[in-house]
Amino acid sequence: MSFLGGRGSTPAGQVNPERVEMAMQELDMITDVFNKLVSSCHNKCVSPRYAEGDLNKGESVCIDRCVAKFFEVNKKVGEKLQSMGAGAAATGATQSAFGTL
Amino acid sequence: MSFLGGRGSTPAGQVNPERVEMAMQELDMITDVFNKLVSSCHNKCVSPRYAEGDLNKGESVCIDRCVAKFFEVNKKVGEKLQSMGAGAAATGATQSAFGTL
Amino acid sequence: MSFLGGRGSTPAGQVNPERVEMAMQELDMITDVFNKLVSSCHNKCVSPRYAEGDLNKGESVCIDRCVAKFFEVNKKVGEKLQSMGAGAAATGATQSAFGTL
Amino acid sequence: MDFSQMNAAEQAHMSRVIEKKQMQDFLRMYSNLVERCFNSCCNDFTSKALSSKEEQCVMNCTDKFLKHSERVGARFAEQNAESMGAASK
Amino acid sequence: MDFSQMNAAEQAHMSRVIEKKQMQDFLRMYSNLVERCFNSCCNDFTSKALSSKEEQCVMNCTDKFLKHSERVGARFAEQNAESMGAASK
Amino acid sequence: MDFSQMNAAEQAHMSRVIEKKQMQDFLRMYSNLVERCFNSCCNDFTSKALSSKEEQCVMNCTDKFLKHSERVGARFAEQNAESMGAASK
Repeated sequence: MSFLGGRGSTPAGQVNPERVEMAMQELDMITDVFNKLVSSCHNKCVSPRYAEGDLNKGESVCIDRCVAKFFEVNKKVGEKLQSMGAGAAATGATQSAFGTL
Repeated sequence: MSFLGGRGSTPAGQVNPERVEMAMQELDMITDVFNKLVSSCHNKCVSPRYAEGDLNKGESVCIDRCVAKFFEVNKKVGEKLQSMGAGAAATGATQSAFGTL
Repeated sequence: MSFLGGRGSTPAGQVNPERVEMAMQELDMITDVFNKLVSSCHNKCVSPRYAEGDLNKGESVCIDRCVAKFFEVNKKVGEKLQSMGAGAAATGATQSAFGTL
Repeated sequence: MDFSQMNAAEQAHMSRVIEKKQMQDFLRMYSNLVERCFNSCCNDFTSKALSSKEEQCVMNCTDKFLKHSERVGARFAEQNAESMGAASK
Repeated sequence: MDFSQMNAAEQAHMSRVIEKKQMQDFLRMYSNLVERCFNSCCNDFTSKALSSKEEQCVMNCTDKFLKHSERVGARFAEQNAESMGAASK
Repeated sequence: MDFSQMNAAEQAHMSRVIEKKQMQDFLRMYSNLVERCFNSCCNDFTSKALSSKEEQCVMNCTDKFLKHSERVGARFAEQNAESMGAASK
């Protein structure tokens, strides 16, 4: 999932703001993906009746498979986006509203 | 959609942080609206069966009309809000939690 | 809802960035909760047919009870989280992705 | 929220920050409202123009949402005041 | 959006900011796409491997969503241009 | 995530930033949990008090969500480790 690389190095003792910002962007992205994963697998695997507080066997197995499948989908979508050189379609708003800059 | 105006000018060569921030706010808002538009029209027009990767004729026509209608709704809601001098109701949390400041 | 306390004081005339940031975090959280409250009670109490622009009696009563119940749920969940010393489970992404730091 | 521990400079700073935040909250509420009313009221895409029935629905939806928001805000403030009263006992 | 009132330094600053924002928007779109296609295409959790049917669905979903996004973007730009034309009259 | 390219000052800075982010993530998770459990458990508004049945549902919902989150976090970490192993080959 790490496709944001670093660029060059900085003298020890100083903070390179660009590098820190990149790490922050990656951190935000991982958090975003994790939250979507939690929510999606909860919807797929956990019954909303809440008769008990523990995950039962069926739910637990479902969650494990759900996470694995989500990662596979993440990979397939990433490959597809790369093969299409996408980004263009995605950033439509910014592009269409700021095309003149 | 542009109702955030500028204020005055700055000597060339310097960045007016207030002006840049306003442009950023407008940019964030446009992105937010665009994302909601994409999502709403996808839900209204695109079948989630995904039997093929292309938009069919019916979906394409639906999308065009959907975008036009969304803009009309955006305009109507904006006019209504202005006529009501709204903002009060909207920022309820901030107002009620920080009424003392 | 205020469980983010202050820390010490600052000489008058200066801004303590840490304290301001904490206040901002609390403000963001209150806004987030308020927005979820508005949305949840709208879904529970307001009919999406929109035959008229006023809240009818039934909707108004429902909203009042809905807000009260939401606060009770907020309190129960908060107590439960504290009793479990939670936070661990919650910040799963950050923990698992950055466990090495 | 209790700003009494803040000094004057901090309170002034918070006022500016809150003002900016209210603008952002308003814009966010606006786009949420458009999304909500569009989704509830527009289901016919045989035409690109808003029908008079759809337009009426959007007006009522906006009206009702603002009244709802205001009512929730009032109850929210009361509950918040109660919680703080309870907490300071 | 009108940047003509900005000076050169401000325009340069905005360019950098917009570039960064486009990266963020792209990442956000990516995770939304994964979520959407996963939710639409994966409903069988008797196995942890993606079936060929699910995989095909995910590919089509991605493809179609990008085409949808592009079409919406084109219409959005047209409508924006129209609104601005109307506003400056 | 690989911080080994960072110098000591940068790593210290990241630690502080991550700590702050964990607080924000926790607060966000808290409000999501309230919303989710409220929506699943509360459907009767003939009274403003939480019934004992609703309260039990909220407790179980919270409990289960945290266990779910923890389990997903564990699998997520394994998958992440695998992806990184694969990437560095």
